[in-house]
Amino acid sequence: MLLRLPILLSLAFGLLLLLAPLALDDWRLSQLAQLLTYGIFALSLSFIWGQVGILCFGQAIFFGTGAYVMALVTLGKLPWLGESQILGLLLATLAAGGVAFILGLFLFGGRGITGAHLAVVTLCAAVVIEIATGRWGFVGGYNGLRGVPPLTTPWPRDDIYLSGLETYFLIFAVLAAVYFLLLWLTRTPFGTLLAAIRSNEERTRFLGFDVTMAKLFAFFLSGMVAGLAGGLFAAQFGFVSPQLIGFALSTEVLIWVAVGGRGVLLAAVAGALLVRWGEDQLSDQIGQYWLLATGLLFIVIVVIAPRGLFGRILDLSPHRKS
Amino acid sequence: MDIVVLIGLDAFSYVLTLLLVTLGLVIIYGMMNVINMAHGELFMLGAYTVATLLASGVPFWICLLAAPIVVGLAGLLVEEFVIRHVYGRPIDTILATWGLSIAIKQMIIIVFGPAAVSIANPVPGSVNLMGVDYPAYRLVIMALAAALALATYLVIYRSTTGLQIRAVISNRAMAGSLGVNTRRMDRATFAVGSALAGVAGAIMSPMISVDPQMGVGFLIPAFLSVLVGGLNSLIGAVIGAGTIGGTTSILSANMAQADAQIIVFLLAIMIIRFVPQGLWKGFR
Amino acid sequence: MTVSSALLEVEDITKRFGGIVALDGLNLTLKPGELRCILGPNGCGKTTLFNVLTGAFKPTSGRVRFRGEVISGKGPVAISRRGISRKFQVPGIFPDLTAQQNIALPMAAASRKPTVRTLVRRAPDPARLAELLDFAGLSDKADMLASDLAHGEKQRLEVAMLLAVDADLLLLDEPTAGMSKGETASIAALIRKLTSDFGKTVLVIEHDMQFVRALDCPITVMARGAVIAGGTYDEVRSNPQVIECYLGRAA
Amino acid sequence: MILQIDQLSAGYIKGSQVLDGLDLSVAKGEFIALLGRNGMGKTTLMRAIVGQLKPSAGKIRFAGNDITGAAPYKAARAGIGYVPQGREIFADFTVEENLRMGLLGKPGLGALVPDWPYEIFPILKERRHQRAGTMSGGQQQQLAIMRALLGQPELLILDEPSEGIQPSIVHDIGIALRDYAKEHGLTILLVEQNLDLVSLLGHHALFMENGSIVERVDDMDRLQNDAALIARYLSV
Repeated sequence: MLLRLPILLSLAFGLLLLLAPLALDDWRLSQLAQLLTYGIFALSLSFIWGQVGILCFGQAIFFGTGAYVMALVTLGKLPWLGESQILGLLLATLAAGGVAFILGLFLFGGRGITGAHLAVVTLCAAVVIEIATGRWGFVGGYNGLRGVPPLTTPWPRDDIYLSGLETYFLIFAVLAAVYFLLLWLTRTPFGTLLAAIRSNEERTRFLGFDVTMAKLFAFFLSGMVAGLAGGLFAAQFGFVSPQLIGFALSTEVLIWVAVGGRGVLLAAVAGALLVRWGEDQLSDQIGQYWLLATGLLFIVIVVIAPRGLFGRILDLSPHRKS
Repeated sequence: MDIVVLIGLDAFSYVLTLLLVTLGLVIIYGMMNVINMAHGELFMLGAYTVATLLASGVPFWICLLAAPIVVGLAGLLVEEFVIRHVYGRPIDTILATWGLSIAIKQMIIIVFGPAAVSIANPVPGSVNLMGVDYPAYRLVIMALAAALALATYLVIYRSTTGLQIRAVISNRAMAGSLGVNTRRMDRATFAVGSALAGVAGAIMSPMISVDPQMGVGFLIPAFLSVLVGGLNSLIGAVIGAGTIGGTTSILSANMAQADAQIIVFLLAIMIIRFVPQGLWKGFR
Repeated sequence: MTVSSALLEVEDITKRFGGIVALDGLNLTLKPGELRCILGPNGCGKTTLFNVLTGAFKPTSGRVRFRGEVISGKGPVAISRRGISRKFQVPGIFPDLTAQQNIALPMAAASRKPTVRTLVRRAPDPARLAELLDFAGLSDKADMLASDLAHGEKQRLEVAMLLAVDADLLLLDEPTAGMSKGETASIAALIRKLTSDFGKTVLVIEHDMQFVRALDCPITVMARGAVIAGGTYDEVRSNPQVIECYLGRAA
Repeated sequence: MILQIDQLSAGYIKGSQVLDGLDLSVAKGEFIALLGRNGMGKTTLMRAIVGQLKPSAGKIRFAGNDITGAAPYKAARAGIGYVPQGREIFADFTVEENLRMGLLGKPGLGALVPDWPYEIFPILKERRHQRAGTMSGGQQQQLAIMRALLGQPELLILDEPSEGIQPSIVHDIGIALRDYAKEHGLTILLVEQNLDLVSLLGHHALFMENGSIVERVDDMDRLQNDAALIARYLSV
């Protein structure tokens, strides 16, 4: 019972990522490291959508906020803060969490909105913020900010820049830490409360829980995770642009998570890796077919297989079928 | 004075075309509870139908007739293969139609390439109207859009088919027990809603950039119109399209388009958040 | 105020919807630990009564006291916090949660101030959880998703959830709706246990006569928004007024 | 037999059957009253016949055709008229629009409401252009019955038509319906708790208990006189 198939497969997936550097050259490894960052981003959506049932069409708002804050700090655009990367990541996480908190207050406070209204409002918020970012000179307007320094060691050594391998393991460690944190949270009574909200919000409220507060906290946490991913991404990618904060990336992450399996955290990561990998590997012409295929796959999954490609095989939850 | 007339005419033409797209969305939602995120791509298909037929020598006005038929048939396929399977799961309709919109967009990119296609203005020249020279084709757009919107309204409220559609919206099970083939009504409604989007795209095609991304540009304002006006009501659609389209046009005349868009979207978000039942029901 | 031993006192409750009188000067008293069944034809006001008791509707006139305190006019959350809990006709379980989680959740709600912090830190008392699972007869199905349980098991699970919220007065609205005969018998036994083993006060609305008989408790018969008769199963059955109102012979 | 039901099982929740192996046959022109206490499956049976609920097992044949699990519109077009519990008129429609809905669903009936429904219930003519939701319960019931009859059904199913309506109007409706049915050879299947209406519209009474039919009474006088029968199936 202890080593059921999903546990074995989850371990195998982790092991595969851990051993990947053995088989990949430096360039491919840095690509994979970026994919893992997307995986952290996917975790943030999987948590809020799959666990709490809030379908957010604007998740890139938080990712982009993190990326921009990281860029601004490490480029020295906020001189009174210094240019520390650690501080940059910390602020990226907190700022994105703060944005999520404010947006969450707006969405869930009072009578709140749900379902289609929530989806359209978050979608519009992403569009608005993308346009606004493109028109804000301080953050580089449409061109964004270039030359974001790559990840460094916080302690002095000869070459302070992290090697490809080090970067990879750093991102892997962050991914693993976030994953286990969220997994643990879903196993606590608070996680049960979140699942109950997803299952039947009205009745959960009737039991006497402060549902608004719980949703707000989950949204805040999800925003922080997305912001952390955004911060890491800015340093890896070297530049930030309004696309990172907008509508297109918001809906893309939705597809990764749905294709992987919205209900299972690790499945969402696998979905992000698979879809992005396909997009990156294939040439432009074939790539269009790949996007068409993912669009169609997304439809099929929504219609007949809501657990996604990996949702079943990576499901670690303790419940069993009759 | 001239500028006021000009802005007024622009606003009016934008509101009317937006209304055409919005009407299709509202009928589909009211009838089937389907939130159709692929509506913008159906609009795009209308424009591409015109582009394709025009390129093979078909006169513009024939293309305009063909567009709703082609897009209506596409709608029929979409209903059969996708929509039918997600009835009763409103959130999944959002996701499934979103996937559909991506798939249609990619298909267009694969077939026509990512670049914009230009469509020649079929009625060049301008007409002097209340002291301003106004592009003649824009007036044609207004006339067509107004006529179609009116026709839709008449069909829903005055025809026997409309009576059956309203019966299904109001009580699906009872309508069925009176002999209404609800399955066929669903198909027909989705096809007609799609055709409305298609004809709107066809009518607008000479005036806008016809490219694979054009759908979203119309989807979001149309959606905001639906939610601002109130789901499930044709009057609400008129109010919504009037609010969104009117504000956008008037603001765009006074500031950068992007700034106007930000203001309109924020306004719409506020209305949706604080009057979720829409302006029509909210203030009645 | 006179000192009263009653847990619930419904005093002259009237509820009108427009011109329709759903409750017409209804009176009802329940002692602590009592099991009572309410019978009545469709539209006699039973469900409206429950809606008034839980605060979903405000009565047009009259008062409801709970432990001597007037609760009519208070909202549903305030009333549920005072210890009145209701089971709906449709099972109110959480289908995506396991049986065990379904019970743990109301237990957590019953603990004082369920905040994020306390919820993350404190797991519900495992002994009580096991006891409630055993009560529902679901000990060996604790890890199954509630949606995978049989219909009767879902009903039992929901009764256990009612116990877990630690309410004193339980309102059961047609607990046997949609159940087979065998399931009906087991749920009647379970409801009897609510009073006999756990000391709860229980008010049941029901149509199914076999079930009412199995409950073996005092019965109150309602018609047109008021109480028309009361007594044991046999007494009520032979009451001519009751027979008449059930058959709808126009007076 | 115009309606033949064999071993029908149906329910709302998976794994729990409200109807359990029910058999029923109705001959053409018969007036059948279905009686029983609340919750015994009467409405479930009606909904299964008209196709609003898919049975999990068994067969329903109507006029020789298998209509088990057929869509509601197919049952309606086959000749089953339905007056559901609670009437379910279209409240926002006018009275006339409601009546037109009785015609539109069936091919070949035209779109114009003929005069005869208005002659049977003149109040409907008077209120023709009013919103149906504004009428009293009794008037709405008259409307619902006429709406069903306009579809020219061979079998009319009525689910508790007397519910919430004052006795004198119930009586009027019963007489009008009986006369119409006799004249047109209509078959009636009536679910009812009001014995007054049952005696008007029932030639035979069937008693239902726990999802199946347990007794048939052909001598309708027994309903008035046999206290033991009433006590067994109807009284509390």
